[in-house]
Amino acid sequence: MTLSYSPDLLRKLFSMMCLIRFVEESFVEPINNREVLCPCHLYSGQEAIAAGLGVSLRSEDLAFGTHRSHGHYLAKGGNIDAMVAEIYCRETGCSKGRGGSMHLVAPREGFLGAAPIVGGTISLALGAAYAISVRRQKAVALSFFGDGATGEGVLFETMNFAALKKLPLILCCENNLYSTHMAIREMRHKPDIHDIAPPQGVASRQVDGNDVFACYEAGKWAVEHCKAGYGPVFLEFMTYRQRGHVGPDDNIQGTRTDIRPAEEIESWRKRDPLAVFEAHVLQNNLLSSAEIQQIKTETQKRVVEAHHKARSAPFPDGKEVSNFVFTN
Amino acid sequence: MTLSYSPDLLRKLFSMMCLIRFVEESFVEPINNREVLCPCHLYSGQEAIAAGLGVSLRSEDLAFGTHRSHGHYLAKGGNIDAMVAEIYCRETGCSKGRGGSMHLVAPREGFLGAAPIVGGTISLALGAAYAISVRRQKAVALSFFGDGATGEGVLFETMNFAALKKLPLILCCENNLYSTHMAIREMRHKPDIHDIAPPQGVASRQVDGNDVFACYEAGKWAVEHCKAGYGPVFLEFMTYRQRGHVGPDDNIQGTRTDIRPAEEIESWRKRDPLAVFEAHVLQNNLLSSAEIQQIKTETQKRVVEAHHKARSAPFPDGKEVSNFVFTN
Amino acid sequence: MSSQTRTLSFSLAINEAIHQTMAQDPSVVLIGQGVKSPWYVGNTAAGLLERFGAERVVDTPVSENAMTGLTVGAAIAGMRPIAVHPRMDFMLYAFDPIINEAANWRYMSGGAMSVPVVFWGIINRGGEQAAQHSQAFHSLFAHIPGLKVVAPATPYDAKGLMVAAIQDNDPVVFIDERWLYSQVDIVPESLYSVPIGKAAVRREGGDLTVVASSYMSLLAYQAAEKLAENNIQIELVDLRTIKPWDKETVFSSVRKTGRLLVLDGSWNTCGLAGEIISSVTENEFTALRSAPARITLPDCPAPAARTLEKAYYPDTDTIITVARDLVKKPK
Amino acid sequence: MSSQTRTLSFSLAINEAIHQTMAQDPSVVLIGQGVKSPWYVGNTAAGLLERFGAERVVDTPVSENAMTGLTVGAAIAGMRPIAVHPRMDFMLYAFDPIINEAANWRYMSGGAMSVPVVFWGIINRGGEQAAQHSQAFHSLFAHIPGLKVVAPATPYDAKGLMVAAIQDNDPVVFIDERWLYSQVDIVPESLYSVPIGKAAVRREGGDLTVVASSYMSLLAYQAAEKLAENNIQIELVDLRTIKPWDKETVFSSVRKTGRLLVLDGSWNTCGLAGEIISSVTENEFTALRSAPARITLPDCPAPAARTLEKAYYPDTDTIITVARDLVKKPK
Ligand SMILES: Cc1ncc(C[n+]2csc(CCOP(=O)(O)OP(=O)(O)O)c2C)c(N)n1
Ligand SMILES: Cc1ncc(C[n+]2csc(CCOP(=O)(O)OP(=O)(O)O)c2C)c(N)n1
Ligand SMILES: [Mg+2]
Ligand SMILES: [Mg+2]
Repeated sequence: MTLSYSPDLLRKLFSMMCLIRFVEESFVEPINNREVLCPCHLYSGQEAIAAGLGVSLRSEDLAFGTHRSHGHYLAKGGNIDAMVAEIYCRETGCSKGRGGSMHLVAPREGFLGAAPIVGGTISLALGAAYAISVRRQKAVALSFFGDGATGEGVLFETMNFAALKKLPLILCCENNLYSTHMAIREMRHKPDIHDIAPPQGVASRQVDGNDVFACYEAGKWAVEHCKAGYGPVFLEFMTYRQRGHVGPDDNIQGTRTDIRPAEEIESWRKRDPLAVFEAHVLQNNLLSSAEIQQIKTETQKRVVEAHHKARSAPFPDGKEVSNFVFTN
Repeated sequence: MTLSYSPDLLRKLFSMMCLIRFVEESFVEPINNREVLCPCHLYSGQEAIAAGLGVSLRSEDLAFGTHRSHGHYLAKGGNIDAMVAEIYCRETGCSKGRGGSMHLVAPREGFLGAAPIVGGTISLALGAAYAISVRRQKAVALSFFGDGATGEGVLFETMNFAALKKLPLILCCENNLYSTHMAIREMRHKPDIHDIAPPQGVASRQVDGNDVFACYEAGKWAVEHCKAGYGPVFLEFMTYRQRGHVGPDDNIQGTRTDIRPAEEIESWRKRDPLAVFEAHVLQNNLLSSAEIQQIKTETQKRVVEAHHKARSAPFPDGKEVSNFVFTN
Repeated sequence: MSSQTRTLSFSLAINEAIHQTMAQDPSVVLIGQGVKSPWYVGNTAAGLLERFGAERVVDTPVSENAMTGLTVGAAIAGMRPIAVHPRMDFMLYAFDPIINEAANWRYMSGGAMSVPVVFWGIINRGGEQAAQHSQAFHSLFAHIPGLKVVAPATPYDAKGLMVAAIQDNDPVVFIDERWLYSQVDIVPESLYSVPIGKAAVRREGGDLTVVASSYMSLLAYQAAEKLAENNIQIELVDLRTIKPWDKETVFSSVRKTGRLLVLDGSWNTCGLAGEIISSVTENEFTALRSAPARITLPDCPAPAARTLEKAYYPDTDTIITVARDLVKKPK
Repeated sequence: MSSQTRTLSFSLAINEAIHQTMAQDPSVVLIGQGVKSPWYVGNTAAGLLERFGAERVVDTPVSENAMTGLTVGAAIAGMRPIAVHPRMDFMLYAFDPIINEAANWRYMSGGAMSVPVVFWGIINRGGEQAAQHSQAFHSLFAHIPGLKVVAPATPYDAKGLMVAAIQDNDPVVFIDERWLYSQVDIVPESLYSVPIGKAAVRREGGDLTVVASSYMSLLAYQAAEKLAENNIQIELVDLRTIKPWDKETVFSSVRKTGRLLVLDGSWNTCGLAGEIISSVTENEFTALRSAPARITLPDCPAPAARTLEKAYYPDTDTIITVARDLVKKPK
């Protein structure tokens, strides 16, 4: 099946996965040396989802993210410099240093914002879907959230209403099996989630979230489904985060406080979405190793550049702390 | 099947249905002549549910109700005089006139309270189920709510947690097809509800809520299921209210503003739970018409008496308005 | 009937504000429980569904959290939604979208996004409805940065402030009290707005400044009329906007009268009345001739029984008694 | 080490309160997010799960509404649950069970039922966490009848007020600030409680009454020490209980000093600081020699950038500057 993908698409998918991964990893050091203070929830390991969905989206499609949205922002077309500067909390950041890592926004690209209240942006995406529908636009709204957010009742309220009104809403549930320190088995009576959607009238699929092709296909289907007027879609992406819940890892001062079993971490690392992609395209001669290397080199350069720019940008002026509360 | 029910059980079921019906109907006049002011949501038409469940419950079983809980209170063993006085907002009422019709309570009988915030008492019943479980009691908790409450996310949160911890919680959803002025079709993508429960790990059944025997069987099963430690149960009772959403009818000043189709009202009236029961027991010689008449007469007397007592009881003293905010 | 003399009830004034703004701007939508009901939100929604259709006038499931969040998201996406709650009490389910999301969204995005949403909460109390169907939460909303709060007392302001709330680019909580719905007054037929943040002096007087809003302004006006018969001249400041409230108008009145009574239709502790007394004291200490006072609800949930309701809600007599006392105090 | 000299950190003092009350009373349970986590609620829950088991120490799904409602229902059913929220910001999802249900339940039942629940909300701010992870809502809770609100400033009070909150028969909101967690002080090993509703005079002085609570009391104390070096003697009243706050202690201090500065770690409008200034002015008008003042957060959401945080949160310098100004004003 993957043989039918154009080289252009393959490059797009891989470039985006690389961009996300390299940016995330580039923050490990600045976080550890406390140059970056704001809480960073790294997306490493989940890149295939954002990258796979992203290629089917246009700027009219409207997305909302969470605490872990670096990848969503980039895949939706957000500018990397503005994001990196925001994580450094500089005046040049996409949110002018008022938001930090958890509040990325790219209005022109249709990334309407991200926020860390679990479940809090799901209904906002519902509102975007409603706006799209009232305005008769051919577009979709996307809500990114994690398995943890399925604990919040607002998700069920949202599904019901989206189904009732057949709104073009894609609910992207990234099931990385953990919500902070809680394994999904401690949060739900069973570890998968996708079957909560049909009783609320929402079409649903479970997807391998570490396979960018599967994510791409799911996204394409969902967008078509919504644009055809069939109503909302729920996508459960099975995946795993490679870093800590917040910051590079969950271990406190040398002690091992990450509660995830080492073997589990290891087994998922073997399914690293970038490595899986690379092996696949090389084996099937879809991209050359030179092409791959080139993408990596260029991407890495872009990331380094963004850090340079951010570091040399000013912090917001304390005297302007009360700006931006109201528009007028 | 009904042949196996003891005459005692039959009398209990019928007496309770009569009591509820007669009390409800006894308020039509006091409401219309504005002697009773507090909002009364009458239970006429739904009696089989409370009565059918009630016989399987004991005072250790803990229930929470809603705005429409006269029937729940009585079926759980609440004292009729205290209820009628409360609806008249007298000092002798079960809530000392502070609560009115929507806030009935009978602590000793295990009716821990009722309140009109839709969905608001579902999680309270979860808490009662949790308390029962921690205390290792052989008992169940019950939450009564309507189809409208399935719009509230807290129901889904509650189901998930109850299933996760296998708590003895019976979720009694009385689907009377309307939530105030909204038909269920305008509120949900489909009109029945029971299939929302299994994906949250909750055993579920749909029940004919106008057939007191079906309600009785469902209640018995649910109580056994919970007491056996199998976890929570969701019961969807299909039923219909014969009166208005609030007050005797939904028609404003002579105009017909009840939005329910006249034929629908009529077709459900033919399935009146008391009439259905009567016809059945008479036809099958399970109770004699003399017995039935006697129950009716006694019940009617009891209701009239309760009104007399309530009407002669004092209103609360305005000087004591701030009593009962805190225990100490 | 000329536009200068056309009268309208408070509730129909709101209705007209919505009709006119919806006709003018296709991004205005009304979403909430009861908008298609003949009895739920009074007649404030009359004719809207028929005129603008079910896509823009949306009666909703009982899902306050998601439905309010929907209006916030739609506002971020460029609409101007009105989220109506037929009782304020139900808004407690929706405090996350109102406070965490709407109130903070613009600031958190460094001004990149605005949230032009109206949260319309109706205070619907009395009639022995008891504690969960009687609450007034304007002071809670006023505490939250990023929210504006308006609370009209007259049909004119009801229309004008609803228009202003809809046209404002930030989240505005519009609070109306059903006890005002049958008030009738002159309301221009044209589309006009009342500026957010400006109080109105309803009555001039030199003896005592009374500050009130919403239904309490009506009671205060009635009390002032009676007091005038006894030669006590009240200066009545009707706030109209609760946040940001019009400090200059209140301060200058206190500078004139030297005395202050604040009325508020909700609870005492950390409520609006205390806020105003505190601000006046901080800023106009030397102008104050005697201790200011406030009349509010007692710190007690709303009761059911009519006898208790009578004791619970302040009325004109309460105001008259306290005002008389205050002006008696030596300057 | 004798019990009179044993020291403990603020967070471990809370932990000890829960250990001891749970050991004493099987109806006490702890429910909320993070109680089994090594990092979530500091070390306030250390050892509880191991000691009392997963039935009484319940880490929960991310379902604030139902989980808080569960504690309310369990309290009505006779338990004494503690509902912990690792950040207050998350409590906005749970305002229905807290306000509509818990705060009203006893009143609505005419005293038939009590609701002995503790709503424990942790203020966890700073560190560029921005607007949704920095909020302090004690003034919102203080506005609601039927809720008591405590906010300790010292390890001793943290333990004693947690014990009191658990033992109280009504809903108590227990608010602690993580900025206090590493404070260490003498804390008796025995099970004791600090009475709800009683303030503590942390420092006597004749020049200015400073009223504060929680982390602001700590800052105020530090500021007072420095001011003493310049011969300005602050009388510092640490409220400990925010509702019902100890009017008598505050009033009598103001009667002594004639001047009042109120500090509060949350927003200005309709906040606790205004409430105190208003009450003092109403009741002790003649004792006040000059205009009272308050120091609070500006009416602005919390920012991320460290430079903005520095401007946003008051510090000892802010207090010293304002206090100096106040005592200079002519009596
Ligand atoms: C309302 C709310 N409750 C709790 C939290 C604390 N919290 C932050 S992230 C998180 C876990 C989210 O897990 P999940 O949704 O699976 O996303 P992931 O972190 O795995 O990407 C929690 C509980 C929060 N931010 N908001
Ligand atoms: C949170 C909340 N939202 C809205 C309402 C207004 N309301 C009162 S009863 C009701 C309908 C409830 O319908 P249902 O749950 O089916 O119960 P029924 O009245 O049919 O018995 C509504 C929406 C409310 N009381 N609480
Ligand atoms: Mg997760
Ligand atoms: Mg119904």
